[in-house]
Amino acid sequence: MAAILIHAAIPLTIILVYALVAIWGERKIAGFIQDRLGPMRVGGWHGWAQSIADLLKLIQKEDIIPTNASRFLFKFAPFMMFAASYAAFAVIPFSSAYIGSMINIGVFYLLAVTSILTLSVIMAGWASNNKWSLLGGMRSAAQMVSYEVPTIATVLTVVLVAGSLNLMTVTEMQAGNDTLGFLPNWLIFQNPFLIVAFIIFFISILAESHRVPFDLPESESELVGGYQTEYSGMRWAMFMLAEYADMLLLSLLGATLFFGGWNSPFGDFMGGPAWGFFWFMLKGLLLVFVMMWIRWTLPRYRVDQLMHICWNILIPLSFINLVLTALWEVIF
Amino acid sequence: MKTPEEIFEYLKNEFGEDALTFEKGDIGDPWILVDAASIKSVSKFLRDDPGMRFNTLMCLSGLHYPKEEELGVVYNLHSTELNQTITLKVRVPIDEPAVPSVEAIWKTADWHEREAYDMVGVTFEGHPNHKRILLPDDWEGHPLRKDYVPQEFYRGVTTRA
Amino acid sequence: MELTTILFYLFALVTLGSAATMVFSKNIVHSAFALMFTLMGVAALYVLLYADFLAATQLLVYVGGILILILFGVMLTSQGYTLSFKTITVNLIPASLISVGIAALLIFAFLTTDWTISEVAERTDTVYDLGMLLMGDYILPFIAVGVLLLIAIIGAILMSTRLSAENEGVS
Amino acid sequence: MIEVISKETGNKEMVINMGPQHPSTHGVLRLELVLDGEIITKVRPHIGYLHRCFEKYAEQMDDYAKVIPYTDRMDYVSAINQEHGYVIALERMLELEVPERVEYIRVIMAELQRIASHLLGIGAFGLDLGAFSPFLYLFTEREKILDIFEKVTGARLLYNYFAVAGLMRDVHPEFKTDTAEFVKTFRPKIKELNDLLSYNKIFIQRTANIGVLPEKVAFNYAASGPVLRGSGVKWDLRKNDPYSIYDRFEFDIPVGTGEVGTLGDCWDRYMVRVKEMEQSLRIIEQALDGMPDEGDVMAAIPKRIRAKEGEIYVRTESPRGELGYYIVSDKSASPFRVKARAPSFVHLSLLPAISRGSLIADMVAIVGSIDIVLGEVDR
Repeated sequence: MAAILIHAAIPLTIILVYALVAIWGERKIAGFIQDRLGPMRVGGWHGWAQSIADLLKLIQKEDIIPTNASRFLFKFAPFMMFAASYAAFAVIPFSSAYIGSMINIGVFYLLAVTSILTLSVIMAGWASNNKWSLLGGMRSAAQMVSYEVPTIATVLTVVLVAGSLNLMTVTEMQAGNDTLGFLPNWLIFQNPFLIVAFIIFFISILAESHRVPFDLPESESELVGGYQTEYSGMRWAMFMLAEYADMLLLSLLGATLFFGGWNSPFGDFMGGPAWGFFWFMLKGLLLVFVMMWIRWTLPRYRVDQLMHICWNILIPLSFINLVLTALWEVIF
Repeated sequence: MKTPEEIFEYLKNEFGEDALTFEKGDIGDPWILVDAASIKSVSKFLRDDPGMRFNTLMCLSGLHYPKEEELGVVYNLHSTELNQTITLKVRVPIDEPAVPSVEAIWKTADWHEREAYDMVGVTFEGHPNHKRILLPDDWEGHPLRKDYVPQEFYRGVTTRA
Repeated sequence: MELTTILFYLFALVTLGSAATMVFSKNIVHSAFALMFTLMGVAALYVLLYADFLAATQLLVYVGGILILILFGVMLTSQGYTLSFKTITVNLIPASLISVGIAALLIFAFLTTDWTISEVAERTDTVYDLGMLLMGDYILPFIAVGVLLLIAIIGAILMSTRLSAENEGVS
Repeated sequence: MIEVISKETGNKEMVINMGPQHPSTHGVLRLELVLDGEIITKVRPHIGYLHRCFEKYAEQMDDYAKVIPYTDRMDYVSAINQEHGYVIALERMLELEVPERVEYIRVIMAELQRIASHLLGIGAFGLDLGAFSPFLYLFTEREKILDIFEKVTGARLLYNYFAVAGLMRDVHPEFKTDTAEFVKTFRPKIKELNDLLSYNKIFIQRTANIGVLPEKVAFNYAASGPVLRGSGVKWDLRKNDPYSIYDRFEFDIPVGTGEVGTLGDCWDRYMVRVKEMEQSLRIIEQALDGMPDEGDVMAAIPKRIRAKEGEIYVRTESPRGELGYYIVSDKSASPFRVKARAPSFVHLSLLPAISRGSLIADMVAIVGSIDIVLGEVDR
């Protein structure tokens, strides 16, 4: 029992600490990209305590539930959303010594659990009983369901090359350097089609985690706040937490599948479980940083353009890529 | 390019003396006072005639003349093709302030006429959406009349500061 | 009691409770969300039966796919955009007859079956075994189902494009 | 919450209120949208939430000059241009001579304000489409202009700087060098903006072929300024009906070209504004060269304004379009009637004509591209 609780607590701690850092980091990154400083006041050095102050503020806020809302679903949606992203962390191999649950269908489980996110978004949008929320919820559901297809197709490509659904096994086979000796033995360097797969995967996870240029569900200039419009205080904070957790989850998945997970980029140098954790988080956070960088650079797509990109470009491309990868594996 | 006097002469040939009067203040632009009944046909002529071609209605304002107990509507027209400008004016008695709408001729008149109705109370016949524009629909009175006294309460809220 | 047993009863309770909510709720969207809890509860029960692949498939296909379709269907019907989705009871007598019949059949089956409780060995390679079965013994049905689904997709695309083309012709 | 059944389609349509509290209606505009799915079938703009009785105030003042601070408050984004129009109207009415130096300073200030206003308009347009960073880059530049204004007038938003036939105070000695420095640093920023936003693929996809305003409709709705020029009409009051000393300067009138889509779409209107900023820089440079160093800017200001009976309609090119003042005088010390013909008011009325059949997301782009300021719409 205690062991299970500890197992469950480790990813939660990682998520919470990461969320505090990432929210502050996003604001700092936004600041630096926009020629300004970002938060500077709270806590002394570069406003490092800003997220903590924000959290305290959010806890104190009044919990407003609209009169005509569907009370139970309205209250439940944010927690379900967070639970879904949190549950998916169980199969992420954080280091060679730690993985929440060593199940054989790891990737499959992760994709299945994250598909619940879509439902919680619809739930929040519908339960608020607000037209903007409903429009946001429907948009977001359509978007997430659509972009799940290219995500799964690209993940399948990797699984095809790796030959295992277990993320730990996938990571372990990426250890060491490749035959040439200078590149790490990461999957992205093993097969040219996997580079294409990664690009598709990255675009899809941008859409799945509602980041610019695909942040239509909560695009503040059109739909006010999308499905979050009616939420305030801690429930809104849960949405934010879930969103940041989702970002990290998908980035870590990308790092595991394409960039060698907890493997050191320098072969055995700086290896071991502790360094493994460091490398893994570094890779994941780098992807998160790229997502933030994109957010503060690009405008956003319109909803029909978004669907066009998914169904007419990404999905055919990812399936063609899957077949080509399989051929490459057969030939070499 | 025609001067206002030339435009007046041109219009007089078309519509006769009765409907039109040429007026001028001590300073500023002269204007043509048009009979309220014929403002629509005059406007249509001004827009379509090859010698006039007034394709834009720059401004439409409502006025209140307390001494004469009349309301006025002023049309500032401009032709971008012939680069000429003219001011038309319509005056109607305050008890019966009906002016034909020119919305069908210049679409921009839509909102301007609503504003004139809202502010001085000229009613425009044939306007497709004849409602107040700036003030709430159930407001009393027309604020730009010189004798306007604001209502004390609006829906139970005092209008005093 | 063991943790597994506690979990089993917990999930069974969730499954049954939400199933009842689904049936008895007056609000059709509430029913749909209750169905979600039922499906998730069933998925959890699959996990307890060492059928992890089946559980994940249940989540991915039923919760992540079919249920969302149901919700879309419900919300896009002409019931309006607000909370006023209502269900009404129709065909009361035939429906109750059928359900009583099915219940009787199930109870009969339950009572007459000779239940033997055997210790199941913990399986870890479910995916491998499944893959072997699908690509080996059951390759023909597997391919046949795949072709069937492909035909269905193509048919759906054809129908929707023809419909939209007709609409454009009208407008 | 009203639900209507469309007579044509029989579909249930949704009525949704965009605003008056909405992030991208540029103030307190309320748009009543009738939606079929996400497609807009009808738009009804509702205004009046920012009505501050400018015209009534103007009639109640006991002096023509006391109206000037109120003109500032109409279009608070381009206050200088509003003052400019009003003082020109009074000068024409009173037939006053304006000193040379005053005219030059006015033109420089007005063009700086035009750039500042366009910077905000373009930035907010980008913001509506989700491009956050360009907004802040442009704001940095706008701050520099506001710094210049602050040094000259003492205020950053509402200046009350122009007086009838003069200025409230002379410019400080470094004015010329400050402005020249700004012009030098600002030019490369326009290129940066084009690289970052104007020719961004996503930006073009969001704005090209959206909200197309044909030339004929534009004239019928009396569109002016960048909105009219975006439809390809070479029409600028500074050239076509020159006021102040604009006939002395050499500059082009940028018009929409339909470069990336249909002529008169959102992108064209946007691009006209970007190009106009360059032209304003040219005017400022020429004005800085020609500006006389000596001259009392306050000498010609009349102590007391008494207009003869008459009326006048004077229009100037404000950043948003044709800003007209219709002033009627009845020999008293206060205007008998002042009507401000605000370009935003006119442009907002053409919104329903160009937004039918677009998506909600396009609505945001269209409202952004016509660049309204609600203070001016409601006055």
